[in-house]
Amino acid sequence: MPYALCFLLFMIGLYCVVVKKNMVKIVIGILVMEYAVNLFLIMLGYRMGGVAPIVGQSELDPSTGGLLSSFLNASVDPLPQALVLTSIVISLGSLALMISVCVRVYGKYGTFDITEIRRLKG
Amino acid sequence: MAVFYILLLFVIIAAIIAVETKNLLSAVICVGAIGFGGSLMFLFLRAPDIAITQIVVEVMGLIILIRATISRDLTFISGDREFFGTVVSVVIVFVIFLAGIHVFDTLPDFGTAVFTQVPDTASQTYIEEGLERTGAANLVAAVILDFRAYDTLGEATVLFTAIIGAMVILRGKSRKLLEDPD
Amino acid sequence: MRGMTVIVKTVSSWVKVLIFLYGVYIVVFGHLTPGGGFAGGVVLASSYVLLMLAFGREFVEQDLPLALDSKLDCIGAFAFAMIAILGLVFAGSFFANFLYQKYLPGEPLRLISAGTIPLSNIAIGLKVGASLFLVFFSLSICRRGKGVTFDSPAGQEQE
Amino acid sequence: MRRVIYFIVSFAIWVLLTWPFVDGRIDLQVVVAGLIAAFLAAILFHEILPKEHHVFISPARVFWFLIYVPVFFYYVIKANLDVVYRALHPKMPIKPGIVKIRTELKTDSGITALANSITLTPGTLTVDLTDDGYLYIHWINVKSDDIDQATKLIAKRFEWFLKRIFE
Repeated sequence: MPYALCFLLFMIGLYCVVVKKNMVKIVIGILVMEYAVNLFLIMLGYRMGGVAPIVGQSELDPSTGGLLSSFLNASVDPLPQALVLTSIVISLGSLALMISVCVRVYGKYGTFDITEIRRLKG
Repeated sequence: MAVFYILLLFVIIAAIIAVETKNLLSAVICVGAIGFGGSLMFLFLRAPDIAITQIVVEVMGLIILIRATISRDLTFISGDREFFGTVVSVVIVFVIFLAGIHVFDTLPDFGTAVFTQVPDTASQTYIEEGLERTGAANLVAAVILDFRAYDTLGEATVLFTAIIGAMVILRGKSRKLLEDPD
Repeated sequence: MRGMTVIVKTVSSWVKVLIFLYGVYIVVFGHLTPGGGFAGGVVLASSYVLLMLAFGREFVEQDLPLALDSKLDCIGAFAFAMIAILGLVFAGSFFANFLYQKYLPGEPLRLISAGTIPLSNIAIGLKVGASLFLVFFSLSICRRGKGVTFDSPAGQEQE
Repeated sequence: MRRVIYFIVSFAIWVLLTWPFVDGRIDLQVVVAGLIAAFLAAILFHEILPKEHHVFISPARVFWFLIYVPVFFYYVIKANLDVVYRALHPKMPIKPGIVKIRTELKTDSGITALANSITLTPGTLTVDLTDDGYLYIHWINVKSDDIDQATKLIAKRFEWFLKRIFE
């Protein structure tokens, strides 16, 4: 069920990208798709009743110095979190790139409408 | 977990409003609602690293988006693209949605992590030996900067390229070129 | 761009130190608590963005010139690559955690632990913060309408 | 001198930030990292910070500040009850309007503290301020639109303390 809702979020973004005419709206659609994908990746690694993959003082076994088995059996997956962490920052960089394209197009044509831009080109 | 579902529905409603509203500034504010709601959801999914990063990145992204849309809102663009193309696109999106729903049947249920279903996965190794082999208590940092540092190097390169691209696009013709046209 | 009223200026000048120290805390404690170079770098950049929004662009140009900012960006990327190459030199493979494995193991859950991971965090934080501030700076230089020119002194240095 | 004061303030902020991590113990590594971070902050930002740094080294000003906090809370609670009374009264005895008041505070931090105190008190809200020491206040129940009278009613009670803290 949460997977389906997450997929619905992705589809809303895709609908926005393919249907809307406004350039900023298209950027917003791409942002929504990024959120949906990040959320889906994190959901894949979630365990019901899990703990965050950060070792604290209380998770260490005082006698041996190793990790307690309650942490090993309940920790959520750190791998998708690491991937998503890089992906979020990259999404900010690509957002800046897309917005600068929008700003330049607005400066040149005076509108965000992509159909107008296509008409003015030739 | 009820709070999680409420947040997910909130995010979906915010996404629909962000897509459908006419005013660009309202759409940008709804993007902010999606981002902060998503940050709270990451907190519920036991990913505090992602929650912190998401919340600060969201603030910066909102500033950039508002910079692009403020005082440019005079051009209301109403309507969609051509009618036939719109209908076809919506139908295709809907068909993809219906087809994609069935893919999730092959995944384990929500709350059962995928890596626990298979023996001997990389994630299990990271959890078991991360502290011992890298010394970092934050296992996400251990994965990001030790086990998979090549990812981070690539990320730094991509960020570098994106910023250079943005600066090149934003800078106009330089003074020299304007003064003596070639 | 003269900036905002006295209230905003005073409050943001007090708050800026808090934001900066919080960013440093997130970067330095990235291997122990939630956070790390990415989040901390964005917080560091946002402390300067707050200053720019409150005081105007010219004020920030004196405080952190654009040339210095792009140098910081390059230093961050270079430091991260150098840590990787030092791993190749000292431990035999690219990105090897040579400090933890050979020289300075440290105790777990203390600040000095995990070898090169805190150093990489600092390099990543420097790089992310400087480049995000750089793109924000260029977006604020870009004027509305057509004819985008970098006619500020810092912009000319860039060219 | 300024830098030393900012250094100490930054280090105090650092101690507050790392308090959950060190859990009340004194960790030498954390302290050294804090010294470096506070040094960086003091070097980088000494020109940006407000000029009212002498507040931190004068015991009298700190004393007046400690007095000011409970007094301010007393006024906030009193104004809260007043607003609750006006909201729950069946006739709604409100008379909203914007009045102009004059302040005698000169320093930036003083004016900021006054404006924020007025805003935090329910019923009054700082709308704008001019360069020559006038503030525009939105008041839920305008008792007088004369400048002196309004100043006496709204600002004097805070100004008396703030002058001893910041001026």
